[in-house]
Amino acid sequence: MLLGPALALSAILFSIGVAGVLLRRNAIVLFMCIELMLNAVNLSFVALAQVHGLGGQIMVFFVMTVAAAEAAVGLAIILAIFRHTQSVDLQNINVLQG
Amino acid sequence: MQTIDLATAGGATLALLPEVVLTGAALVVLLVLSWRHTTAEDSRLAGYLSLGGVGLSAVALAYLWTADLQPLGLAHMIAVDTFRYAAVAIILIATAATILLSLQYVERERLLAPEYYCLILLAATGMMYLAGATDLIVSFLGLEVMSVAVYVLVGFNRGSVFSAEAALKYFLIGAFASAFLLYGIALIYGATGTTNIMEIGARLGQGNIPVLGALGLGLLLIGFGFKVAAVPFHMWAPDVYDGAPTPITGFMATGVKAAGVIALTRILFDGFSHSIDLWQPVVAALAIASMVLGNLVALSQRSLKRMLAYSSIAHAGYLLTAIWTGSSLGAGATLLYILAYVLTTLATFGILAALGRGGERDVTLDTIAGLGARRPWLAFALSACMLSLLGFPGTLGFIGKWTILMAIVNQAHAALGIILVLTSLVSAGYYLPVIMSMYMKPASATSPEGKMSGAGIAVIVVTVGLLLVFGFWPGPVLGIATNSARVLSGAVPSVNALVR
Amino acid sequence: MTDFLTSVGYGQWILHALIALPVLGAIVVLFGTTANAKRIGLVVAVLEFILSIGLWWAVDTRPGTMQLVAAIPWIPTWGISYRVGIDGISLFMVLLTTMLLPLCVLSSFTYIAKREKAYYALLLLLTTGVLGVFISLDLFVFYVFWELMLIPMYFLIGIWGGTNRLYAAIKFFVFTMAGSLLMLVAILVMVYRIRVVTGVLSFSYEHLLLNAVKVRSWSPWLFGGFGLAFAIKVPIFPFHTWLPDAHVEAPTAGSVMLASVLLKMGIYGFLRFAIPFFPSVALGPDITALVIGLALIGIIYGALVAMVQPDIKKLVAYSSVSHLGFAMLGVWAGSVQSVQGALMVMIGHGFSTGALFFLIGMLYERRHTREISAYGGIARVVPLFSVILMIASLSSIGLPGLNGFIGEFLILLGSFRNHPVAVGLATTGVIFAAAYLLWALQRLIFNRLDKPENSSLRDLTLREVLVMAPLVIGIVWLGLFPGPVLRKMEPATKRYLELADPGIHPIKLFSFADKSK
Amino acid sequence: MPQHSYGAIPWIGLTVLLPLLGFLVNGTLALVRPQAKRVVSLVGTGVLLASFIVAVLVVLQLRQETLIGPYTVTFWHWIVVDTLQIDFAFALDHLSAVMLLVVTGVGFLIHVFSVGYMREDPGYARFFAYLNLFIVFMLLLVLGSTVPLMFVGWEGVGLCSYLLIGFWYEEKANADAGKKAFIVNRIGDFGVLLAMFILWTSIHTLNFAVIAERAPTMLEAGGPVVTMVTLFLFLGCVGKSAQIPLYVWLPDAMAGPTPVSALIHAATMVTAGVYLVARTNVLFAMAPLSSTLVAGIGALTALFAATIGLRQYDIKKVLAYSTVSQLGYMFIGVGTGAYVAGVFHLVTHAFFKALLFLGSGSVIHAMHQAYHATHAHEDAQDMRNMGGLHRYMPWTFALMTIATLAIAGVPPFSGFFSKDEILAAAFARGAEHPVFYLFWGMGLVGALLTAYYMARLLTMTFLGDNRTGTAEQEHLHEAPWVMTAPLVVLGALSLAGGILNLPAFVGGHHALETWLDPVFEPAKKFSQLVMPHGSTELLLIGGAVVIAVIGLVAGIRGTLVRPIVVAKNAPAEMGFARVLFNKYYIDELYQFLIVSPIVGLSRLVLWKGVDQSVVDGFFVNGSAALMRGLGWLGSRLQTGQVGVYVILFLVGVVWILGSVLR
Repeated sequence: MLLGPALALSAILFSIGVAGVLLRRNAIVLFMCIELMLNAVNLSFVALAQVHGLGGQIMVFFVMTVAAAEAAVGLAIILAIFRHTQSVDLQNINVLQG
Repeated sequence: MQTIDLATAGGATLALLPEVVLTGAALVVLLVLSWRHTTAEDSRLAGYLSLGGVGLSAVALAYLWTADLQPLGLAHMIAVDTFRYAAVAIILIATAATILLSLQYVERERLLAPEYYCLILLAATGMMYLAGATDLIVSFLGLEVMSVAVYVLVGFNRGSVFSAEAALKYFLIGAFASAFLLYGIALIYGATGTTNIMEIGARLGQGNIPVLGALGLGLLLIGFGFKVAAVPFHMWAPDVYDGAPTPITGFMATGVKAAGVIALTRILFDGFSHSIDLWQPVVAALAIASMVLGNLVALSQRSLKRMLAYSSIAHAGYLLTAIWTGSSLGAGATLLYILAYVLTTLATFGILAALGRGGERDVTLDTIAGLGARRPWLAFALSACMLSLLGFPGTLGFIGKWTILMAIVNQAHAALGIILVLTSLVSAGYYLPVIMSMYMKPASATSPEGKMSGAGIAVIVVTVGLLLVFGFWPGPVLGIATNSARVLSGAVPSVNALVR
Repeated sequence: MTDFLTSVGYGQWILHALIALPVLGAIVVLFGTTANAKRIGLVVAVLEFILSIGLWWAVDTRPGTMQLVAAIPWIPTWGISYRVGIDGISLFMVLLTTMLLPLCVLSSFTYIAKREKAYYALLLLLTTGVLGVFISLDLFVFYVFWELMLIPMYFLIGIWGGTNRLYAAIKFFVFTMAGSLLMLVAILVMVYRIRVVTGVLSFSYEHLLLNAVKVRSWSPWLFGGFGLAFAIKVPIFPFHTWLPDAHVEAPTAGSVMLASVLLKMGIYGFLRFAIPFFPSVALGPDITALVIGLALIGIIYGALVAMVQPDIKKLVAYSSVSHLGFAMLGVWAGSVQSVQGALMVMIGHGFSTGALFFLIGMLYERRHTREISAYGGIARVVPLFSVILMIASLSSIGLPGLNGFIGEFLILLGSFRNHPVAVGLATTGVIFAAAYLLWALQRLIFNRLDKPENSSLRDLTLREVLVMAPLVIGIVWLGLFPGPVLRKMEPATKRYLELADPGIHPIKLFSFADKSK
Repeated sequence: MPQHSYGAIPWIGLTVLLPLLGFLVNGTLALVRPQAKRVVSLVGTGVLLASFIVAVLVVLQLRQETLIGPYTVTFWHWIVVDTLQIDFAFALDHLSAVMLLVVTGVGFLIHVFSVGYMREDPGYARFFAYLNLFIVFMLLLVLGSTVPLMFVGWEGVGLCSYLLIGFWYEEKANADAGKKAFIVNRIGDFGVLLAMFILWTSIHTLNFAVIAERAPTMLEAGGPVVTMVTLFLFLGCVGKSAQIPLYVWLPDAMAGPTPVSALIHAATMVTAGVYLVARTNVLFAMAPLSSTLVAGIGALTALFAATIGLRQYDIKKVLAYSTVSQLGYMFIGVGTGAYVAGVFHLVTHAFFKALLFLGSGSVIHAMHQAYHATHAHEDAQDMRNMGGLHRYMPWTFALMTIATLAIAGVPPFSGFFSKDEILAAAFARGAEHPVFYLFWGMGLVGALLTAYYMARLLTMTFLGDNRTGTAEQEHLHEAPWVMTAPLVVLGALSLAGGILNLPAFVGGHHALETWLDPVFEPAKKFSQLVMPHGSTELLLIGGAVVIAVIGLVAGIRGTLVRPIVVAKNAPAEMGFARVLFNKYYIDELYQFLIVSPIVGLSRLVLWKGVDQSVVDGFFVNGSAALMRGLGWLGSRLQTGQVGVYVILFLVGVVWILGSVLR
């Protein structure tokens, strides 16, 4: 069953994802960390599904599809910004400010 | 008073009629533009088609609203009540207006990809799901459908680096925030075993909320805090509003924010009505921060578009104070203020779109100097919008603020009301100079022509007209707002039998 | 006369007509041609005045209560109805407004060169806003008119003002709005508190007046909200700095309406709303001491600062601060004589300061400067102008026999019993008034005619004489025959005093100011 | 008060209405056709004559009545508020009858004189309009039945004196003098206002007759209230009748035309203070402290002004200080309780001082014409340029001599009788309060100095050799008859004025005393005054006469002993004489102590300091700048870096989760 440790693991994974988003400067890596966070949530869903029945399992499918859609659109956007700034380093993507 | 069984396919489609119609319209537009997607006429055709779709959806909504359907048993996935109908109506208004404004804008800015309109329709559908959902999963899906569509729409102007950067920022932080939201849903699912809002409310009824549930609620607030652009989750808003094409900025400021606020209201009022003492201080703090920071930073903005971005953060603050009350009058106030805010913002961005060129980032107070003399009616419309945003009597904005204040006062301590009033006084500091430069400053040589298409003029006339008409005779719209709000279970047993 | 009026059913429609006519007039002006904008404006203004004269006979002020009350439901869900009514106090404010409107329009004929249509339309809308404030009996309606009146004034100052008009316009707007927003919260809290106690949600004046006593525990805060809004409008000492800027920059008609009518809304607000609602706080020992102290400062400070102003319009603006300081002293002294004196000052000040601003406007039209030093010795060149300016100044100084004296005399006489020391200090204001006005007058029309431009000034034209004639007649008439006016307003004053008695144990806010009265 | 309607008395309103009509006619003429001199002079003087005739008729009618209270004519209810009821009503009693006659009589004579004096002046119509308006207000002051109505007249005459002093407003000095007069009067009026408020709060009436009735019963004699009222009333009198410390405006008021100085600043307006004290005699009688103060300030002013008069060279300045001094005597009179003596001196002073001023007017008029003829630019009013004019202006010289003898107090001239009674009263009062002996002494010394400076004036102007200049001499000639005729009448009155109130030892029966008895009867209850009789009276009279003669002789000899140098190259005054010439530097003192501090305070501290920088600068603009500053700070936070956004996002996350879990 291991509900406790599973939730703890997903929490750890989630925080790693957040830390990644916070520290890294590359847009793609940032996006990967976000995907990691989503998968951490999937883990917790699965863990909790043991207790509350199959609702959690079904939720994972929704999350998967959403993550896929997001990935497609996100990468397209990163590609678009790359065409303009020839770099994905978030430090120097700050034309809009003030 | 017909009853429909949500379990059956027929019942479900009937309940979801407006959304279904809109999705259908989106698919039809997609189909049509697969042949015709190069010339200006094609995009105009796509525009009119999508407009037709919105019209049909409105008809469906009208039917649903008048038919006054009652769901058999608990409404699992989507609410079938006037609160949702009102929300859908507002979303349809926003969508229609955005499409009408985009017709001219798209041609002028050479954004000749007709998928633009399809995305708008899809985003609108997502908003409807988000606003109407009684299940956290449906609201998450609605949120994501909307967000993905809007991410693309923000970056639609491939030619400008601003649009691309705005899209990127919006996408990154948006995805980041929805991850939090999802985690919240997971924890709440863990705490209560269900994702249906009404059941969550029932299950959390007895005793105080378990730790998982509290954490989940916190994460939910974070997710919606981002969507509503409340301070400290607002950092994306100014840049994204600034970079996006102006009609889309209008669409985001009105539709997206409206759907987010309504979803938050429903979840807090139905789901967490018993743990109000947990989320009320948080919402209050978010509201105060948004009002103060939004208004203050807007003071120092030179470009009109960026100023409106910060002012929309401030208005998110006003909406949050309405939600803070927790009473059904508060919910009514939220709905009314959203209507006022949506109408005014659409008109403002419509005028801004006409005045600017290439993303309107250069439209400042000096460029609109002397507009009062050259284009009296356009200047009058923008002045009316500014006064409505300021909450000046005679406009719907004032009625909205008056209702919010009534709701706050009902909670027996007016401190939040005084903060709201003082921050809106600060807002006079940046709304008035707009009126001032239009009427009281001489026209400069470079001031824009401000030519508007028929559709654009129609939007402005309708929205400003409604603003002023409802400003002087708020009776009907006020009645709808407060009655539809009473549908919510009403979190706080406050003396909210106020409204007859 | 009264039977003619009743036959016409005057009482029923007059109040609504007074509000609607200027709005219609404004619309007609907007859609007419620029050339005859001023003529339409004048016709509407004169019509409005003629209509309003009937009020003198129609309003039977003997009972002292509200007359010609009419109520139309507006927002039933919140218990708001468009209730209007008029009594002895507001009658004179309405008549003063409608009398000044035609004069303002007439005086702006040559003064305004650009955008006449908008100008006259705004002037008419301003009158609607002002009249609305004076006759509204529903706090929501009162608040809406109170704020609506801001827009026309804001544009009048902002578009047709002087060089520094933008700063003055936004300062005027934000100052007044700050006060009124706090009043908004106070209104809502009060209405809600009364609803909790009585179960009836209504914004009507009578209802709130009846039940205000039930919310005594909240009254210090509520009075603060109302009081601040009205104090800014009066203006009382610390909140007065918007007045000189607004006056200096506003066009003539704007200055006249601002000085003669808009300032009186502050005192009217105190008389109608702030004090009757919360007498125990308003007339308690410390608020009384505070207000009378500020009024005294206003009187002396206003006079002294006026003395050193290089700009004649700023001088008259500060003199208004001084005059209205008297009125505040009169209101808070709480005797029949002093309150009626305050009302007389409100009317008298309207005449004298209105006349002064018209004259300054005429001078400005000719020489385009308001610096006193730019003039000198023009009495020989423009004798008629100098005579009228002399009469207006003497009325403003409070020369007995003219209207200024009646008000100030009654205030000081009435206030002496309760506040002898305050009256002693306030009476010195009479000396300073003579000092600053006569000194300014001397530098304007007497002394050597040494500047060549002054020698070519032309005297008042017929139109300008027509503008000044009613005011001069009013100044002399009110000075010698104030009887009818005083009798007409006496019952309303008595009724106000019944409402405004602090009761047995007035609320003390701060413990240190507990000197027994 | 009984409402009698006998004979001519109800016509009293006409005396005020006629000059008002005169003012309106002349006023419109001044604006419309100022050069219609003939009509203006006809209307101006005619109206005064008619008013005088009506006044005489009214007084004759009044003589037959045995009045108990004043005879009241009510025109309309002026201010009516709840218990306060003030009517626009005239109250005629014996005192106001006397004042009525003096004002209209002397006024008429001065109007006739002005026809000649102001003939060439372009503002002729405006001058007569102001003069008529003055008479209206003066009569209002005298006839007003209530204190506020009297106050209308009180400030009205102040207004007219402001307009007339600054009549030639082209000169800044004249306009300044007018303004100074009005403001100093206003300081006095402050006192009258406060007195009214105290009266109203204590005895609920402002009607003179009712005050006289209620004061004895409702107010405690010698108590704080009655003392306060009388002191404030006296402050008003000090302002209006130019006593110390508010006398500074009268010498400057000489900037106005000479008829104005004669009418307003000698005969009528300045005596308003004395009239007020006489009118409210019951209050002053009930407040011995105030009466002593009145007499004290009167004595001090009499002496102080007389000293300044010694060293003045401008003929009108000398007469101005003489007026201030003589007013001091009147206040000694009313201060000691001898109200009749005060009023008697008021009347006689009106005659001979008007005569002196008009005489000096003729002299100045002649000097102007002489200088005008030879285009010399000399000061026509400086006595050092005159001398030996008796050869050219015999009539004026003769009449001026009569007036000088009258003012000096040489019997049988009117001045002797009135001034002597005052000094006698002061001496008699000395028995009760020794301080009055001091006042009597100061009065006596004052009389000596008066005789001296009047004689000095007479000799410098008329005797000795002429200093105007040989070329101008043939242009010096007597004034036209229209100016000299009023002088003659006034000369007769100065001569015969004494008969009005002949004392017993000369066989007279105090006519004025019996006439004014009913008015001052209420004061009798509180302060009885037994006049000296028998040997002490004769002694006093003898002493006064000797003083007068010594003063006159010393004055003449003193001025003729040293040759007088023409003004142009006169040496500067030295030593104490310089102090006197510069009037003890009082004006400079006031300017330094009061005027410039107030102006400086209000400009630097109040306007620039409090208003501009504190209230406006710090609070208003300061808070606006603060808001903009915070806004700018906020916008700096928006660096555009996604990293920063995420950091702030996480701050929000930590904070929300923290508050939710608590």
